[in-house]
Amino acid sequence: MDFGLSEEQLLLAETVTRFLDERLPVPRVREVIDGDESIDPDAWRALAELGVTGCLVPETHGGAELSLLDAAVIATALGHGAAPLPFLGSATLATLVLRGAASPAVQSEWLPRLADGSARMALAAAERIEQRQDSGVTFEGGRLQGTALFVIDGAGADAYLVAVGDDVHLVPASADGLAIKALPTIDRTRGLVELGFEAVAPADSFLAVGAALDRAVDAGRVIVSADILGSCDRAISMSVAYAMDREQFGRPIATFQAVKHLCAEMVAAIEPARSLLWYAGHSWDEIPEESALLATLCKAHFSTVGHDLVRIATQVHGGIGFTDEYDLQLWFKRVGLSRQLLGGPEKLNAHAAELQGLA
Amino acid sequence: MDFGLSEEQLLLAETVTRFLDERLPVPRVREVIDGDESIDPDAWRALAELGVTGCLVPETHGGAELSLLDAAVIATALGHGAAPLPFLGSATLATLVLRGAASPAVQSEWLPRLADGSARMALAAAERIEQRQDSGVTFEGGRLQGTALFVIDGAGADAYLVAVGDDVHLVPASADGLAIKALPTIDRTRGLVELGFEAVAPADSFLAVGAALDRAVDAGRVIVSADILGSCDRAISMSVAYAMDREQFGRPIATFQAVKHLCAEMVAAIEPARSLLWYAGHSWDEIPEESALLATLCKAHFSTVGHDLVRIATQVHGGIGFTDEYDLQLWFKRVGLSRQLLGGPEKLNAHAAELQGLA
Amino acid sequence: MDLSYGPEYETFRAELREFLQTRGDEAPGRAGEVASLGGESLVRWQKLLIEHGYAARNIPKEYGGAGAEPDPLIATILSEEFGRARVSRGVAGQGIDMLVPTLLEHGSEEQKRSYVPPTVTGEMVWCQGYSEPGAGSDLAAIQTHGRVEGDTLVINGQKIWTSTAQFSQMMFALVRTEPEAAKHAGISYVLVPMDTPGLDVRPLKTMTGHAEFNEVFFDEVRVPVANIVGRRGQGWKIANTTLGHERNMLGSSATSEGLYEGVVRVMREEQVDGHSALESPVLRDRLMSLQAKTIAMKCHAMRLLGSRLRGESSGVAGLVTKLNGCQLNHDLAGLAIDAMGEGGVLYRGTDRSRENGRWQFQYMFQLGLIIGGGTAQIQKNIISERGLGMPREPKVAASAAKSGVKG
Amino acid sequence: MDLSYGPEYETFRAELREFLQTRGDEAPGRAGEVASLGGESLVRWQKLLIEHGYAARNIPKEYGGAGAEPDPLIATILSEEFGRARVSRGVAGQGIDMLVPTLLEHGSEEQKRSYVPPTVTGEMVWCQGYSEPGAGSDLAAIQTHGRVEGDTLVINGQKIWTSTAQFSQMMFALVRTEPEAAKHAGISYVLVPMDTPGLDVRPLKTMTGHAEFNEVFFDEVRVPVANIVGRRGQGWKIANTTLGHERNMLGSSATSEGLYEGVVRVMREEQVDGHSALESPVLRDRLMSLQAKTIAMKCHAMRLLGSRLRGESSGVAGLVTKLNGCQLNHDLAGLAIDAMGEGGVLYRGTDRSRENGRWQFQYMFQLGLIIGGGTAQIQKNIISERGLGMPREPKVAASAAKSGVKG
Repeated sequence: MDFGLSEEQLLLAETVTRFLDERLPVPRVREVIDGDESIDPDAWRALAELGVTGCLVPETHGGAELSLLDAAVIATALGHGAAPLPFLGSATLATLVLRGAASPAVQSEWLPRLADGSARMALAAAERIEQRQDSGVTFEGGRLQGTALFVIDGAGADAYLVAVGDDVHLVPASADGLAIKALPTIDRTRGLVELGFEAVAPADSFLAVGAALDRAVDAGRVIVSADILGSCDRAISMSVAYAMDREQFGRPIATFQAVKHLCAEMVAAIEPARSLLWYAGHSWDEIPEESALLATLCKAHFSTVGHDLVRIATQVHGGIGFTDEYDLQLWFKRVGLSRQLLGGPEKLNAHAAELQGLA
Repeated sequence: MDFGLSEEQLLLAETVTRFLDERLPVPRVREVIDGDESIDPDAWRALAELGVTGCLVPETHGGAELSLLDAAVIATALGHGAAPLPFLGSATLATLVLRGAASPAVQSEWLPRLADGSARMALAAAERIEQRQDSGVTFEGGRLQGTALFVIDGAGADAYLVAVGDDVHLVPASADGLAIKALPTIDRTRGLVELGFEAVAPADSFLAVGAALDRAVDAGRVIVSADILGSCDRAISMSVAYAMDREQFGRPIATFQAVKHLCAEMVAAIEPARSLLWYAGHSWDEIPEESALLATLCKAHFSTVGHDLVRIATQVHGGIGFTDEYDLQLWFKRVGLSRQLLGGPEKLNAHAAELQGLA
Repeated sequence: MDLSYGPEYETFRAELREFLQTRGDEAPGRAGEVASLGGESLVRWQKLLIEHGYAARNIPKEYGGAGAEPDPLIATILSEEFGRARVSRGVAGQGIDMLVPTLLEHGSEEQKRSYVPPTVTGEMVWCQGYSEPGAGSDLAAIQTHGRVEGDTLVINGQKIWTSTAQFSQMMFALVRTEPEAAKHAGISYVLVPMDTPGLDVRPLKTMTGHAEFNEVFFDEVRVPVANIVGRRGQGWKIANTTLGHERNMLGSSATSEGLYEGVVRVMREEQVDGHSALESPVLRDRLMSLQAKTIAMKCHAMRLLGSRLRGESSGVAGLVTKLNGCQLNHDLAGLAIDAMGEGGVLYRGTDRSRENGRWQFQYMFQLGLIIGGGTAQIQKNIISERGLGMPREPKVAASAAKSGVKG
Repeated sequence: MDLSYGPEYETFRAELREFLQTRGDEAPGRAGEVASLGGESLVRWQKLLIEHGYAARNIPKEYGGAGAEPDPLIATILSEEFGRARVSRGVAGQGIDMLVPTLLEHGSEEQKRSYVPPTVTGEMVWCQGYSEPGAGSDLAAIQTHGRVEGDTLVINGQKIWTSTAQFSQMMFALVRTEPEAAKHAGISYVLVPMDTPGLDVRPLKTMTGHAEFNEVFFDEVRVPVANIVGRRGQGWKIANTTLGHERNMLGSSATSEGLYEGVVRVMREEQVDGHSALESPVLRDRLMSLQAKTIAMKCHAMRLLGSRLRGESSGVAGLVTKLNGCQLNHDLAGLAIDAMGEGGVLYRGTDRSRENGRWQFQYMFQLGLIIGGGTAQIQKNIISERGLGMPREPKVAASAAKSGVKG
C-alpha cells in the first residue's frame, strides 16, 4: 500500500521542472507566444531525451511507456511552467488514439516519430464533447468534408487524427483540401486550430475499437486537470512570495489576516484535489472500470477549483496581478482555457451522473 | 420619484419593533415555543390595535387596507423579533385569498374577525408549489378527501382554506373528519401542520378567479423574503455587537480583519437585497404585470442570501452561536425554514425562467 | 414609494427627447454614451449641451457651466434619455468628474478661472495621478515627491493606472512635498501639464492584452508652486473628497443590466448538442440567480438616488455598490463564457469568437475593477469601519510588523 | 502508487474477518462502530479485542494494551473491517485517544499505572476539560485556576463543550496554576475525579435541540497536587501534543462517504412534482460537485496514510482535512434538505420527517464542528502560518487593541 508519488515520479517532476526553468523560463515562454509559432519545437524535441514526448508511446515504438500518472506528473510540471508545448494534444490525445486503435503499420510509421519529438499530431474530436452549429465533419466516398473546431495543439502539427463517429481518419497537414486556421484564445501558451475539409482524402482510416477515443479523452481530462494543478501551484507560490515581499500600510501584506486566509483557502482547495488527481491518474491504468468516472469528476472539480483559485491569487496580488508584464496572468489564462477544454463543469457533471446511472 | 420607505412606513416598522420588544422579547418567545401553542394569541390580538393583523384586510371589513410593501415592513419587524405569530399564514396568504376570491358573504363573515385578531385562518396550498407523494386533496361529491401538507401557521387556526386546483374550500377547524397534526420543524417560532381529510364537507367553496391563489402566493413570497431580511438584520447586529464585546488573543475580535470582513460581507449581501425586496413589495400593488417575476426572484435570492448569511453570523460567534441558550440559533432556524417555504431557490429560479419565457 | 417623476420633470424629459431627436445627429461618435477624450466635434457638441443645460449642469455659469442647482432626478433623466437615444452625453472623464468639483471647492480663483472653463468644454483633457506601484490600496504611501526650489516644484517619481494619460493635456497628481511630515500629511495636490519636459507616458498593457492604462514617469519635472491646489500638505484631504465619488461611479447598475441582456442573448443563440444554452437547467439556474442580483443592483441604485433626493445619507447602503457591482459583472461574463462551452475560450481576432472576445475581455476587465480603485479587501474594511462602526486594525509597531515575517 | 496491502496484511485481514464473523455477536450495541461510554459488556468486548491485538494495539502490554508497533496499515484494515462488519471497535473516546498517549509521554510512572490500564479496558471513562466560555479559539486564555494549598490543588472556574462529561469518572483539564506567569506558561494539565465535591456537570443544549455537550463548573474542587501531569505550568505544551491529533480525527472521509450515499438515497426517493430529486439537473449538478469532493477527501485520507507509512511529514496537506471535511459534510446535508423541498424543514418527532430529522441535525451539527475544535478562522491561520510559513499576526499592544474599539 503506497498512495502517493514514487521516488521516480518525484524525480521525473523535478527533472522536467528543472528543464523548463532552464530552457523555457518565463521570458522564453513570452518570446514563443509572441512569435509566429505557438509552441517551442526545439524544447519539445529536447524533451524527447527526457522521455516526455514519448511517455505514453510503447517501448516497442521507442517510447518510455510510462503510466498515465507519470504523464500527469509531467503535465503538472508543464502547467507549473506554462509551457507552450503540445503535451496534451500530441503526446496524450493523439498518441493514445494511435496506440489504442491504429493499425500496426500506422503505429510503426508515427509512434516512433511522436516519441522522438520529430513529429507532432493533434486529435480533432471536439464534436465528441460538444456538437456545435456550423461545424462537424462527414466522411463519404472516401472524402472528408466539413469543419473540425478546437483542435488542441493543432498549430504546426504534422498530421491530424480526425474523429467521425467512431472512425478515425489520419490526415497529413499537407493534404489537399485541408485548411488550417489558428483560433486565437485567451491563453496563448497553447494553440487551438480549426480544420476545414474540402474533399480531403485521408492517408489512413481506422475504427476506434475498444472505446479508444473515449479512453483517450478520459486521459486527456486527467492531463488537463494536472495542468491546472501545476498552474495553481504556481499561482499559490507566487501569491505567498508576493505577500511576504509587498508592503502596505507599513507592513508586509502577508501579516494581514485577510491575505493569509486567502492563501490558506487556496491551499485547502488544492491539496485534496491533488489527491484526487493522483488517484484518477492511477486508476486509468490500474482500475479502468472506475477511470472514466474519476477522470470526469476530476476534470469537473479542477475546472471549478482552478477557476476560483487563480481569481483569488490575482486578488492577493492587487493591481499588479492584472498587468500583462507581471507573469501571473499567464496562469490565470491558462487555467481559463483549461476550464473549458474537453468539457466544462456542468457538462462533465452531467456526464458523470450518466456514467453512474444517476441521470 | 421616491424610492424607499415613507415616514409612515418607518414609523410602522418602529411601532411593531417596539411592540415586540415589549410584549414578545426573546424570553417570552422562548416561553411561547416551549409551550403548547406555537403562537402567542394574546400578542396577536394586541397587534390588531396596531393594524397588523388586518393590514391587508379592506377598510370596508374593518382592516387597515395597507399596501404589500407596508405588510413587508411589518414582516421585516416580525422576522427581526423571531415573532411566533401567524402573519404569513393568516394575515397574508389566507387574507389575500379571501379578499381576492371569496363571496361577499364569506368575506363579511371572516375578514372582520381576521382584522381584529379574533380569528385566524391558514391556507392549504402546498400542492400548488410542490406536488408530493402521499399527499394531495380531492373534492368529489361535496366532500374533501386526502392530505394537505405544510400548512403554514396552521396550528390553532379557526378555519382552513384548502386549494384543490383553482377551487378553494373553506373548512372550519372543528369540521367532522378533519385531522390536524402538527409537523415539527427546525424553526419552532412558526408552526406547520398537516391536514387529513376524511369525507369532510366544506362550509363554503369558491373559485379563485383572477389568479387569486397565485397572487396570494406571490405576496407570500415577498412576505417570507421580508421575514428573512428582518432575521438577517438581527443576525448582523448581534454579530457586530458580539464582535465588539468578545475578546480573544487579548483584543476584541472586531479588530480582526477576518471577522470584520465577514461582517462586511453580510452587509454587502443584504443591502441590495433589501432594495430588491422593497421594489418587489411595491410592484405587487403598483406594477402587477412585473410582480410575479419579482416576487419569485426576490424569494429565490433571499433564500440564498439569508442561508449564507446566518451561517456567517454563526461563524462570527464561534461556539456560543451553536448553543441553544444563545439566541442567534432562533434566527438561524427561522431562516432555514423560510428558505424552503413557498419554494426553494432551484424551484423558484426555474419558475422565474418560465415566467419570462426563458424556459 | 413613488416611482413617477412628477409633471415638471416629465416636461423636462419631453423637451430633452425633442432635443435629442432634432439635434442628436450633431453629436460626435455614433452611439457611445460618453466621451472622455477631446476633439473639435465633441467641444462643439458639449457647448450646445451646456447651452441647453444638459451638460456641466451644476457648474457655475462664470466657470463655463449651466449654473443650475444640483437635482439628482434631472441627472437621472439625462442619463436615461441620452442612454435610450444612444447619443453622446458630451464631455466626461476625470477632468470634469473629479478635478472640477475639487477645484471649485479647494482651488484658488486663479486656478478656477484658468482650468475649469476649458475642462468643462472639453478643450482641456485631464488624467489622474494618484496610484503608484508601491501605493495601490494604501494611497497614503505614495513616494512620488516634489522638492521646492524657489517658485518651482521639481517632481520625481512614477504613477500607474492612469487611464487617458496619452490623450491628456493635464494631470492632477498627488505628490509628497513635505518628506518630514507624517504619512498622510506630507502630500500635495498638484496640477501638471503633460508636455512638461521630463514627463514620460508609457502604455500599460493589462492581462486583457490591451493598454487600458498607462504608467507616467517623472524625471525632474518642473511646475510652478502655484500649481498646488489648496495648501501644501493638504493633498490627502483634498483628494479624499473626490475619491468617495469615484467609488460610487464604478460598478453602476446600467453596466450590469447591459451585460445581463447580453448573457441572455448568448444563451439563447449558443447551441451545443442541438440545444441552446438557455435550455440547460443548470446554466439557467445560474442566469436567474444573476438576474435577481442585477435587478437588486438596479433597485439599489434607485434607493441611493432616493436617499440623495431626500438629502439623507445613504449610510451603509452607499458603501456596498462597488463590491457587489464589479463581482456581479464578472460573474455575468463568466456565465456567458461557460454558456459557450469550448467556444468560450476564443478571444479577439477570429470570427468564431462571439462579439470579438467581448465576454473574455469583460471577465478579465471586471476582475481588474474588483482589484483596482480600492480592492475588495479595502472595500470590506470601509464597510465594516465606516458602515458598521467596527474598529480599525490596531496600529502595529513597525518593528513588530517586520519581525513577523521571519517569525 | 500501489493500493494493494501486500500478503502479510491480507493474512491479518483474513484472520480479522474470521474473528468478526465468529465472535462479532459478542460485541455490545448493534451496529455502532465506536462506543465512548463504559459498561460491562463493552469492557468484556474490549478485553477480548486487546487479547487479539485488535484494540489498544500500540499501548504497551505493561499498561494493559496489546503492545504492538504502530502500523498505519493495520490501523486502516481494522477501521475498514470493523466498519464493513458493523461491529463495535471497542473503547473509543477522549480517554483512550487523547489522555493515554499524553500520559504515556508525560505522565509519572504512578500515573501511568493508575490510569492507563482501566482507561484502556473502558473501566475508566474520561472527558476533556480544555475549552472555556472565554477561551474558545484562544485556549491559552483559559481562566479556570487552581491555587496550591499544601499537597492540594483547589480549582475554581468553568469548562464548556465537554462531551461525555455526564458519563465520565475522570476529566483531564487545563488549569491556570501560576497566575503570575505569561499567558501560555501558567497552565497545568490536571487529572480530576468527576465525583470530587464542588464539581457540577450541566448539560449544554445546542441549536440542534439536544445536549451533545456539557458545561462543568468548579467550585473549590480539591484534588491532590500529584494529579498534575508533567511539571506545573507545562500544561500548554503537553496539551498541544494531543490537540493536533484531535484536529485530524474530526472530518474523517468515512463520514462524508456515508453522508454522500445518504444524499443519493434521499434524492432517488424524494419525489416532487412526479420527479425524483435526482432527475433535477440543478440538484444533480450539485450532487456531482460534492461527489468529486467526497472522493477527493477519501483520496486525501489515503495520501495522508501514505505519508505516515513512509514516515514522512504530510506537510501542508495534513492541515487541510478538518477545514474541508466539516464544510463538505455540512454541504451534503444542505443538499439533502434542498432535495426534500418544503419537506426539508421537518425535524425530529414526525414520521413525515425522513430519517427522523437526520439531515437537519447533520446540517447543524456539522456547522458546530466547523466552529468548534478550532474555528475555520483558526484553521486558516494554522494553514497559512505552519503550512505556508506566513508570519503570525503581529503583536498588538493591549492599549492599542482596546482603544481601537472606540476609534
